[in-house]
Amino acid sequence: MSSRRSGLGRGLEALIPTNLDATSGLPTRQNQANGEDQMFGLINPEGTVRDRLPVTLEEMKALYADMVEARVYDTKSIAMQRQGRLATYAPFHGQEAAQIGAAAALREDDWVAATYRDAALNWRAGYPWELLILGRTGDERGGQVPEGVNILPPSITVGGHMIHAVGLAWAEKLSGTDRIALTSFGDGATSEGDFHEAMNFAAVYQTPTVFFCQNNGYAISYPISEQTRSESIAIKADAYGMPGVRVDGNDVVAVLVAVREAASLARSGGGPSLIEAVTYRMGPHTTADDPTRYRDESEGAEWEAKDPLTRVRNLLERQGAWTQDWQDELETQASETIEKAVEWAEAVPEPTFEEMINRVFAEPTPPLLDHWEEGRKHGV
Amino acid sequence: MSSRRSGLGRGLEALIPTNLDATSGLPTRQNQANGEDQMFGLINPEGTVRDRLPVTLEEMKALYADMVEARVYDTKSIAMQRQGRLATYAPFHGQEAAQIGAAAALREDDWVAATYRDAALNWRAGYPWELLILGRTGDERGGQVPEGVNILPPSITVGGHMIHAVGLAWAEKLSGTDRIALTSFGDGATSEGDFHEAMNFAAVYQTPTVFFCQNNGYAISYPISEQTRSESIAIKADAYGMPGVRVDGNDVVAVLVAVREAASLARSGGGPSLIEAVTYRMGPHTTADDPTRYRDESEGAEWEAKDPLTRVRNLLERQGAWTQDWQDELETQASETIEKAVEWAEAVPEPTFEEMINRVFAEPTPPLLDHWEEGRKHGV
Amino acid sequence: MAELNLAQAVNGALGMALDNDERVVLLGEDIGRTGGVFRITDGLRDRFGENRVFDTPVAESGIVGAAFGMAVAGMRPVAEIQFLGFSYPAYDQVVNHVARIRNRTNHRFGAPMVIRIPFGGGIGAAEHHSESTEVIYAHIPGLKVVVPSTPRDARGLLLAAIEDPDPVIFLEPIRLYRAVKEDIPDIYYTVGIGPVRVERQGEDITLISWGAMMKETRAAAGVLEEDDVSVEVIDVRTLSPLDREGIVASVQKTGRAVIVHEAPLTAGFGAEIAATISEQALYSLQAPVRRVTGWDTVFPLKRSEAHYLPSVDRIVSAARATLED
Amino acid sequence: MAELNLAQAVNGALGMALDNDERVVLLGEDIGRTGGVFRITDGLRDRFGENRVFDTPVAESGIVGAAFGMAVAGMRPVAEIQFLGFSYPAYDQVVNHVARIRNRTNHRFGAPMVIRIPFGGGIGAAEHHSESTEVIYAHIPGLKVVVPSTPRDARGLLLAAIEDPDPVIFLEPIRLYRAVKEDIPDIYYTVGIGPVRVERQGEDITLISWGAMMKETRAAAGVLEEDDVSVEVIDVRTLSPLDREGIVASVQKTGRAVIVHEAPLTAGFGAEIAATISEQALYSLQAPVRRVTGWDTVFPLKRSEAHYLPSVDRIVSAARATLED
Ligand SMILES: Cc1ncc(C[n+]2csc(CCOP(=O)(O)OP(=O)(O)O)c2C)c(N)n1
Ligand SMILES: Cc1ncc(C[n+]2csc(CCOP(=O)(O)OP(=O)(O)O)c2C)c(N)n1
Ligand SMILES: [Mg+2]
Ligand SMILES: [Mg+2]
Repeated sequence: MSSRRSGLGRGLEALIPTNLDATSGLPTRQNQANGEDQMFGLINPEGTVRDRLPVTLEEMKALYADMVEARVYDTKSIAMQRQGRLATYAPFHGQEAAQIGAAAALREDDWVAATYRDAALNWRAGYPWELLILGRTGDERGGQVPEGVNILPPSITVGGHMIHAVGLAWAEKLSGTDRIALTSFGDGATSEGDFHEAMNFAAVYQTPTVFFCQNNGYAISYPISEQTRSESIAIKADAYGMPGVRVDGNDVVAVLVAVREAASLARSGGGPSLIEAVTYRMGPHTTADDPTRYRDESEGAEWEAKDPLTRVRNLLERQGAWTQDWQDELETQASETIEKAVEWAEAVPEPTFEEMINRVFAEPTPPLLDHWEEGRKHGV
Repeated sequence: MSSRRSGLGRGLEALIPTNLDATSGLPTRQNQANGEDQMFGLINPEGTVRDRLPVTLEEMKALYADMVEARVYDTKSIAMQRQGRLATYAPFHGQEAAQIGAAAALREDDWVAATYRDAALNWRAGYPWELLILGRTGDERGGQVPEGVNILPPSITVGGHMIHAVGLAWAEKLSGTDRIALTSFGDGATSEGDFHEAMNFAAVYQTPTVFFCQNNGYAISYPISEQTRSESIAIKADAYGMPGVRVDGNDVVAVLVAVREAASLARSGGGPSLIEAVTYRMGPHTTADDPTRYRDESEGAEWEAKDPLTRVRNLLERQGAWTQDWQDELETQASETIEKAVEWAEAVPEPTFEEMINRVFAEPTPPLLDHWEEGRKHGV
Repeated sequence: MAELNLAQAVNGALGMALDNDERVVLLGEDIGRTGGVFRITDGLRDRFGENRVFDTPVAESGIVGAAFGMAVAGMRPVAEIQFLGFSYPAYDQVVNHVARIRNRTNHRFGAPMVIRIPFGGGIGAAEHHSESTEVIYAHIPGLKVVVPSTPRDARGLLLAAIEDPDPVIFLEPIRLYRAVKEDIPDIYYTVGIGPVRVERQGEDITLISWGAMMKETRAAAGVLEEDDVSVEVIDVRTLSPLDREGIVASVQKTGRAVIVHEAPLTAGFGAEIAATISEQALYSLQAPVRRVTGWDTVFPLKRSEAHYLPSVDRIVSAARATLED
Repeated sequence: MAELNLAQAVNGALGMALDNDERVVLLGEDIGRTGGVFRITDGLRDRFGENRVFDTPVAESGIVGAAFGMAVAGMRPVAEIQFLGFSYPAYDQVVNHVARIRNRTNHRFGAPMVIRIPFGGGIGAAEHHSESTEVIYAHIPGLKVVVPSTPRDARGLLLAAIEDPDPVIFLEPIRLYRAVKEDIPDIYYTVGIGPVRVERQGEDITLISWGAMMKETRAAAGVLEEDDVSVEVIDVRTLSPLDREGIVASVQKTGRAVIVHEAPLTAGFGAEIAATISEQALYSLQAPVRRVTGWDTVFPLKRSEAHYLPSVDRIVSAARATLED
């Protein structure tokens, strides 16, 4: 299985950009307005840079390659869903920078609790494509990550999983490790009561938790402008006395820097923080959704201009580090990787009745053994 | 029944104190620190005034009289609980100014959803002592407020009732009335997820709801300093894009002014706001609690010096408007009122099995009628 | 008359209720602009406006709690929760407040509201999207729990639920939304909450079910009739208040009963029906009352769904065993 | 041996677990400084420190969700919810996450945690403080539900629950916390989760109950024995997984059964037991299985409590009717 966890985010000699807060190391936030100017960003949509980038060219290329691979996965998944090979799929097109940037900031053994839309994030953090795909065929075994990978299966409930990352981090803190937990969630999830309780617990017990919100503009059909009247999602951190920052979620380096700083703050005993990555869901909510019912196509066109891959590609090209050949190679390789993963998942034998009975408890209880008997009688 | 809803808070010619915000009319809040200096207050603990008071002397005396009556109720309730005549009782000693001030700011037909500790608030808003006492004997009929009184029975669950005040206010808004809803709750309740959802819904739909938090320092044994790391409770309003103010909860006029402004903002279509009244629970959490297990008695002594009644008494005395005779008269009258209310409640016939069966639905369903039959057979 | 499926019947009922009573408002996640994930509220926001049909934040406790407040203030809110598995965050509001306000205020206030919730499996959905935990509501005093299985009942029971002075949990079987069409009166009518519906009369055995499993139950009855077994089929329709009389009368006649539901066996609502039969019809019983149900396992994902869902075959076998006992 | 009441037995068990296994931590509202509203955790924070025994914000979903995360990370959290009626805000966490993580990850992760919850009425408490909604947990696959009624069982079952690799809902009968003392071994021991306890052997009728109602059930058995009825009394102790064999064996012997519980009748856990008996012991039954339960009403406040709670008299009458049938 191709779990990808390369060097980025570790041992990196950070060239801290100028607009980071001196105390927390986190990007500063201005409270005044909701405009994009108030967001922390390093790479402009056109691919020019606002500041010195704290990554090497090689690292930049690796981030780009990961985003390409993720996009290939996304495109293929939609196609496979149409062919009936995958259950409903939630595309992340447009959110590649947020997801790859965040995951790249983590350490191999950190905990991750993310959502149904976070395939790229989970993959980059160590969740094999194979198992993500297996899960999407409707198979619980997709949730059985390899030993050593500390990632929970994609959360289907909205909101419930954030507090898990608080408990996970709390356990690590009590056990004296320096492992942290990152939870990724959408703008919509911030409306749930569980968001509030998770943020509060994390702050109260100063657990090493990074709250990573991908504000992609919508909770299914409900726009962020209606979900809340707060100036931003980042500002909600104030209600818990924790740092909160807004970052350009389509800027992979800005996300990487912000999450890395949040992670190192957490790792060093500085407690939790909230990062709002402002991005856009280019596709439908899921393959079952029709976005034309609730949003204008012009919106998508606007965001197309801020595409997270294109800007890095432009940047690399300007540095002579991008060629069409390389692009083709990346795409071909990614396609092969994903296709192999799909083949692997599809070759997994059908799950059995016995397995279903056996995985409720560590040991099946007498009522389950009765079921097993009865089911067998009926050839289940 | 002696429902008290006198003139205060209505038709009052407000002498707006200088530290009110020009736009919202609400007291301003400085975000910097948690100190009392950042609180809105008008009457100092010693009874001197910081600003011109927007109440007449007569109104001041009425507020004082109400606080005295409330305190008499509280004292008597504790005694009655000791005698086994009331179920567990949650004293509000120390919080009289917050409760009387808030209720005095409401209009007779406004909705109120408050807690087990809010007897004074509920009473001042129109909930007869008789029914409050009947409820505390363990009788559902105590929740049956008279027609025209729009007050829900004291909430026993912590947190769940705030959103009710959002729904109530929302209904009024949709119906085109200018009725508002006030919900009163404790510091502890702000930790519940339901607080978050209530605040967010109120802001999103701009419902005419006043969130009135009595921060009395404790959720049972858990001090506010540990419940949250936010600078204050008032600041949490920012997370919802609504005004939030901190007010000296032991200053009855400051509370009155703040709630009145919040109410009129709501009434005029300006949406919800949050008021944090900083106060102290002088007594135990309930008659079953032993506060010496979790707090130092010196704390109580400090707050004794800020007693909400004493400061008004001193103020009135300085104006020649308080005499020991008047005090005695107030106390005697209040005692009589409460005693009569107790007699009334105790004279209410025992509730019957039939009533219990009959109040589950508007009409008892067949299963309930079966129960009724069966219960009667066994002499229930 | 009009030929409608269950989804259309519900959509029509909601439109009629909004038309009929200005106190009726709808609220829920994505019910406005998109007409809900199952398009059950399709077109209603356009027709009745933003002040009657509300999209809400993703906050189930908030939806139910706000609807409750509206109901207490005299409105008739109809809330939608997207799936039964997402109703749990609102469980506290439902049990501790919605179900109790009448009791708590001795009739001074009530909560005339409906919570519509799609439920059940069989469409290969993601986790939490296939729950059949109806019993967690049916057990709670102060709630009515209604589960239509036909377009006709869906419309009539929903309108009755909206008219009801007390709160109703209205469970809509996802698998049946668009499964069959039925000719129903395209007008405002109600079907009484409470009585079971005897869908088919018979003498030898009673098959009892509700919701989506009515489909397999009917099919099983068909198979059995081919063998000249005379089958009575009961659609319970209302779990609470339970029409014990209707069920007992049938079993007193047939002497044999099989109960079918999709929820796990243990403490599923079938237990209540079996217990009722054995309490009130023991002497008529010629065989043990069998339950054909989901297993005591988590409802599985798509690839294992067939292992979980009670099949026509399992129902037929149970009925045959019951007939032979 | 030591003479302990149920509260002390639990307190001792928690102390032993904290001593025995450093992965054990306690968390809940007011459990630290005050030792909890029932003083069940009294002295434990002083003894084991602030990093083993945590006071928490008033946020039940947060308590359970955080405990869940800790359990997944390898700890053995024991969470306290103050009253069963306040567990509903955490219902989503319990059902959708705690009960499912093993299934969701095919054993890769589990949630070895205990949620301790005082439950039941009879002490004239305020609203929501007297619930007996055990069935909402017993119905959920992936949870074990344990209800001790004696100090000996309380200690042994709690220690077994803490050792269990899967989540356990541990319901403590409030009314029995300090009702009786029992001589129990003052050491670390476990009582297996699952088997019912036959508390008294008899031939004529089986009385089946759990939790606080064991008190009235025992008393009723005493009354009946005075009339020379030989009564078998079963304390179910574990609702899930249910020991069907133990119950059926007893009823096969006696031919008669009365089930007693405090929860409302409809879809209470008694229904499962009655259904099981009528499925598996029908031919031994000499009379209908009766249930003596709370009514389908909201649990009332103090002054009406006596109208609600099943009395010794009601149990005795039901048993006599069953014996006469
Ligand atoms: C508790 C719960 N309620 C409702 C749903 C249905 N639902 C699935 S995704 C979604 C919107 C979530 O929006 P957001 O958090 O912004 O994430 P995004 O889908 O945009 O990534 C909703 C309401 C759910 N899965 N869980
Ligand atoms: C949902 C819920 N959880 C727990 C409790 C138990 N409980 C009763 S009062 C209380 C503390 C509430 O503190 P706060 O909100 O500050 O109000 P105060 O008692 O100080 O007025 C708790 C935890 C409850 N009643 N409801
Ligand atoms: Mg979103
Ligand atoms: Mg408090």
